Amino acid sequence: QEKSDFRVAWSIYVGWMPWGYLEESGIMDKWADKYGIDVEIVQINDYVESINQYTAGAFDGVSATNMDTLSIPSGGGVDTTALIVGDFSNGNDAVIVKGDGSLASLAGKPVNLVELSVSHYLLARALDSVGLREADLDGVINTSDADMIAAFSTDDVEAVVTWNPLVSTILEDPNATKLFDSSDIPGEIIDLMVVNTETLEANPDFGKAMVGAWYEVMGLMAAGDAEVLTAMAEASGTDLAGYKAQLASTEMFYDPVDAVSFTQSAELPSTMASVAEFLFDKGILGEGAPSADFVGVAYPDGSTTGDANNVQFRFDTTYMQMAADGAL
Amino acid sequence: MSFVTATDIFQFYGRRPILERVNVSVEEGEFISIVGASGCGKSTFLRLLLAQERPTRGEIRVADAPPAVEPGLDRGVVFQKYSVFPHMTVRENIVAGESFRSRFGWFSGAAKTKARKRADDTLARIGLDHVANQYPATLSGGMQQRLAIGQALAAKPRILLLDEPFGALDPGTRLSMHDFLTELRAETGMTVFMVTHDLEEGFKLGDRVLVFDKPRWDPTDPNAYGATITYDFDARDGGIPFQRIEEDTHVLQPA
Amino acid sequence: MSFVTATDIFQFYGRRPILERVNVSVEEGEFISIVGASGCGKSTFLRLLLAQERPTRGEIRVADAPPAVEPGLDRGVVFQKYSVFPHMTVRENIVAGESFRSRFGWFSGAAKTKARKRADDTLARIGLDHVANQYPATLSGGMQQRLAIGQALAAKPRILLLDEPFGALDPGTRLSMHDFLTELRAETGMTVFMVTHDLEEGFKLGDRVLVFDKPRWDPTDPNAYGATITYDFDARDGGIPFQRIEEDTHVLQPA
Amino acid sequence: MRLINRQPGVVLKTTLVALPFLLAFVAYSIGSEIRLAENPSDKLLPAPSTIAETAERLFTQPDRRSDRILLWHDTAASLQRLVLGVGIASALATIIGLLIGLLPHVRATLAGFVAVLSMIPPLAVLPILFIVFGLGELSKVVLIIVGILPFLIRDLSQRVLEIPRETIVKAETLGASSLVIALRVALPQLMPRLIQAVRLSLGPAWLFLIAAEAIASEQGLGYRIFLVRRFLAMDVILTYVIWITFLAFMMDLALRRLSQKLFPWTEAGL
Amino acid sequence: MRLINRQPGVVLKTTLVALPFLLAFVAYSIGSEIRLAENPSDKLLPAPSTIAETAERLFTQPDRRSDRILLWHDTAASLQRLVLGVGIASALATIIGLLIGLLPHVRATLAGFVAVLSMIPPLAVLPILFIVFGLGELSKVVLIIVGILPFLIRDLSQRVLEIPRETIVKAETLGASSLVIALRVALPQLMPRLIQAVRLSLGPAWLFLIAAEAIASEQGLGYRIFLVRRFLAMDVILTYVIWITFLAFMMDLALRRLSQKLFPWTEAGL
Ligand SMILES: Nc1ncnc2c1ncn2[C@@H]1O[C@H](COP(=O)(O)OP(=O)(O)OP(=O)(O)O)[C@@H](O)[C@H]1O
Ligand SMILES: Nc1ncnc2c1ncn2[C@@H]1O[C@H](COP(=O)(O)OP(=O)(O)OP(=O)(O)O)[C@@H](O)[C@H]1O
Ligand SMILES: [Mg+2]
Ligand SMILES: [Mg+2]
Repeated sequence: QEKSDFRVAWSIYVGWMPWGYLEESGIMDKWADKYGIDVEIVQINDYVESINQYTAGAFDGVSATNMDTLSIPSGGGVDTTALIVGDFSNGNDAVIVKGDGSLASLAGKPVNLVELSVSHYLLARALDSVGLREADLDGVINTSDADMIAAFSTDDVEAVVTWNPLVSTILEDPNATKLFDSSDIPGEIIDLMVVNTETLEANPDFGKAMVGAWYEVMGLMAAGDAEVLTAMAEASGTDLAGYKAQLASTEMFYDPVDAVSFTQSAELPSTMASVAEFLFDKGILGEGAPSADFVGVAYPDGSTTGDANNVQFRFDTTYMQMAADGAL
Repeated sequence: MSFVTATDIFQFYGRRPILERVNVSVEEGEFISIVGASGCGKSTFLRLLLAQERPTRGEIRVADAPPAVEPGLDRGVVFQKYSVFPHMTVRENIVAGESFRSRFGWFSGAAKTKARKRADDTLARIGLDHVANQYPATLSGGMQQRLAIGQALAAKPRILLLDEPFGALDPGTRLSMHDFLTELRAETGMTVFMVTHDLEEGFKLGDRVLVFDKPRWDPTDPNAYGATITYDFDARDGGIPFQRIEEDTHVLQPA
Repeated sequence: MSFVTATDIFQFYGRRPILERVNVSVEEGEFISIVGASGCGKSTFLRLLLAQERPTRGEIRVADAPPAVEPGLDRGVVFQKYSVFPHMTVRENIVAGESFRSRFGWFSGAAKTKARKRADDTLARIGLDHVANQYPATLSGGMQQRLAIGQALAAKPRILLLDEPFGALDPGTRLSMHDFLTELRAETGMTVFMVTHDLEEGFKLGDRVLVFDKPRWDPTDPNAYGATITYDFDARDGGIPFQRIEEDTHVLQPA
Repeated sequence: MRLINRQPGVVLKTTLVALPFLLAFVAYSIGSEIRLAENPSDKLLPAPSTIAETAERLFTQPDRRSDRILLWHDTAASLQRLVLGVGIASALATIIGLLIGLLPHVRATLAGFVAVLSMIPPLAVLPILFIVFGLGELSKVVLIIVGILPFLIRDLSQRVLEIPRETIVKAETLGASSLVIALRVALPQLMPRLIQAVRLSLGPAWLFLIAAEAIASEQGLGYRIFLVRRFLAMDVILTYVIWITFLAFMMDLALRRLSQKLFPWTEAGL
Repeated sequence: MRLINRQPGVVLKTTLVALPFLLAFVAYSIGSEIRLAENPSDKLLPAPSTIAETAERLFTQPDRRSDRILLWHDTAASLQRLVLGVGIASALATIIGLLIGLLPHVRATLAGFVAVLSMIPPLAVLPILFIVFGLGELSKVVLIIVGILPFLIRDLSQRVLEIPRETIVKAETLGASSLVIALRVALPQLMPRLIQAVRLSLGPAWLFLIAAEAIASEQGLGYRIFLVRRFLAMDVILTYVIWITFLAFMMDLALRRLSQKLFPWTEAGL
């Protein structure tokens, strides 16, 4: 149904920092006014909680990864559209051990990570690459991201999988060795702004305002605007240099054209299929899920993976294309 | 007709009989002392008179009205302990005797001023005017009981029930409380029931002394039977019968 | 020399005097009753005798030994309440009278068997053998106090201190406790100090009756002065002086 | 008749007891119904029947991945931590409580310190605990101990102080040493209060257990709840919450029974 | 002389009181020293001097980005939530406690339900609370209320039941209605116990506040601790922990004073 007030949630992560800046700088308001609507951008400390809240209907959109979107809102029957494909992790997520070692040496070791998160997925892919399985480890230990750094400094912990800015902090420890990171599986961990499909269909202006505002900031970032970047750096608890270092391992789509072409690429469906397989394997798609194909994902060209009769996750380049065309 | 009549009262707690077939009638203005061994049911009988509990069988009528179902304005009571409100000053305690029957238990404006005035009169009469603004906890036991009686009387009940009112007091204080109670009673002419452990006290103050005891006794199970009124003395001759009963009942047998 | 001597005892709590210049000496085997108004310091004096507290000034000596600094085996005590261990059965309470002086407070093996045997004898003597395995809470007040006295005696103290031991009992039970105590005392010939509220009881049981009272009295500040021994009666003639003192002291004045 | 004097009859009483549970159930069912009507695969308020199915599955069917019935493993892991934590805390609190309550020197030393310690919010010092005690079982047990020990010590030392001075003086006149007084007079009288105090601290103990398991763990009831939060499996969360509530309730009941059984002298009245 | 009878003198006593604080400080300093000697940039146990500097900075210097002194803002935000939560819970508990304690019908209806509710670990239902009450201020206040209300209700209704029946019967004989008994007899006697109960539940209230702020918040003491926990900024965490402890201690003290001030009749003895 049509409405004029929208709320979207975001949480602190390199590629999502623009959302905070959008709200603070008034750029979002500017774009919302242009379309005669109101958009409130709310920061949530706890990433999972923000997605849960979106799924429960408290928000119209949320910043999330492709994997969590598939498992939580889409798996929960909330038809969700990826409005903005912001970036993919290109080194921001990493498998780190204490001392020297290789992926193969992880066998028989416990690994601390946020279970069922993209870290878990990264670990699964890393193990795949050397022919190991999770069962070959001495278990994975669910560890809150808030305590990952503290955890790494205890003797119990031998290996962790986590994301930035924690990765860079942990790697400051001379004893820490990075074994594998998301640059080894480029394009598989994708950071999105997803919105409720129904809401978007009923309110195209909402999509236009969001995308317009986003790419205005992207333009500023691409130009290396120090003021903008510093604001984002401080909001994420680091300094300009630290933030730039994080951006270096993030493949930001500053230009909507890049985002569109990435979204339309042939790799995306196979990535999503492998993510779905992972989720199904972990039982995250719900015990009722008969197979990994339980939830359908639709792509810009109209093709789908998974159950075509149960499409709950849509990659839609319409709005990004408008930005690319300068039609906003 | 008598003022208070108890007819065939039985009281059980669970399956245990406490009182059995208690019958008594009392004229208006009589002072009834109740004595008996510890645990024989004196307080229970008082609770029945108060309508705090209803008897398992039988009924108690006051002035031929239907049996009361709960305590009310017509019956005043003073217990051995906890008889005044600890959170109110002495004066407030007396005012409560009048104000509690109002909608919210508060007086305000002129009613308040008047009630305080009357309370101060009462306090002067019971000799507590010098501590009107103190809290009960700062008073001696005797003063607290005097306050409790004053408070009960402020509500102008038709019957006053006293459960060992002086049980926790010094012998000296006790004697002065006897005088106090005798005076008050002469003034108001109220019907009084007083439970006491002290036979002497019972005979000194009472017009009649009711002795509660078990008429039947099962040595293997002391709780098999309840108590009833075994003696009903006329004590108006000033306590002389005291010596006479001492041998007859086992009120005074070692526990 | 006397057995117990208290010399020039002063006791202050903070700046408030409770006892002033108390002097008394007692022969071995005497039964001393202590009476006085509520709050005048009787229990305080007993605590000093017990060495639970040390006097602000003056000293108390027993058998010319240096003043004790804490309660010990030579002084037994029975309070009005809490005088037995609630978590032990009646028999264990008596055994405790002997076993507590051992390293861990426990007897085992033969010592245990013997102590239980002796405890059963004691229980038989004090008439509690039928409840040996019950806990104190299931006993009547009189039985509890009998147990407390039996326990105190099991430790064979040289002095027995009683603080209103029968204060919470029925008149009937009280009388039987008097007999019990008189008997026990005849057997052991112990020195006894007993605080009581009941003048009659004091004179009935005591060889001497000490009356504590304030010799000076400041009407504006009742706490300005402490109490001392104002009368020291010889009561061996069986309580007759009772009537004589009633007028002389203000022990019995209304509180 | 005044409301305060009106007693419900047996039938009415039973109805009244059941009423709020029923109302809560009905309210939930309706809420669930409404949401499910909108979105049949809504996970937020699963239908009671779904919860029942999930519960049955959780209680009886082994996990596909590990071939173990996870709920029982979680329960065993959590209970072990809880019992260890509460047990150690109780033992420590009893000893320290006795010392504080009985010995003036110890009281002077520790009473103020414990009062200040009890004000520190344990969740805030979690990172320190992790570093000092590692991430293993130990740290979870320690968090429980740190969480409830100050309260237990304060409560128990207070109880020791409340033991009637008369009993202690009596023991002294029977020749008891400080040790005997502690062991034979104070300790036995403290035990019923200990059970009481443990009952009171079980709530916080569960809380700290769940908090610790949420932060770093491989199994446990709190771990599972926070894990499945990742895919909003409310049917699992609710089953676990009901199960934890049931466990907590049974523990409380067991302790109450135990106290009645072990310490007849506290209950027996004339 | 037995240990239990040995009293420390005034000087010794003061020393003993200070001793454990001193020891804790020295132990920390040594630990910090050792770690810093090994790795001068160790963040875990910052030197006391570093903490002092950080504390000074936090208390006095405005944040560059927002130009506000964050610590004061965090304190204001947290205290507001805490006071609201505890205040509302107390008010509700007083009313419900009075009803349960005085009216047999309400007692039958609610006593069991509240007992079961009090067994639910609030942290486990945190996700549910967030979903039902959203992530705003409301949810934090609600978590505090949900966390402490069952305890408060149980405690206060118990206290109402403990009011000597004699006082209530006396009020009845003075013609008091149920309402008057509740307002003029039970309520005033409940107030000191309420303060007592609030003091006891302040600890859990802080806990729930910190837990709630950790998950969704933009300011607040718990929020800041969890935010900087990601970077292991122990100097900030410790400053905040000490500050929270101090606040909790002062609140406790204030409540105790308040109780003595407001209810002289509970203290005054003959
Ligand atoms: N509410 C009750 N439920 C069960 N038993 C009760 C109840 N109230 C009193 N009793 C029992 O009834 C008996 C009589 O009690 P009551 O208080 O009437 O005795 P009493 O004569 O007043 O004794 P005392 O002189 O000690 O005050 C006692 O054995 C007591 O245990
Ligand atoms: N530890 C104490 N600290 C301060 N004051 C005390 C202490 N113990 C007793 N008092 C006060 O000392 C006075 C005497 O108390 P004590 O108990 O000796 O009186 P008592 O004669 O035994 O009275 P009662 O007949 O009521 O037992 C009382 O006013 C009491 O308030
Ligand atoms: Mg009675
Ligand atoms: Mg005394």
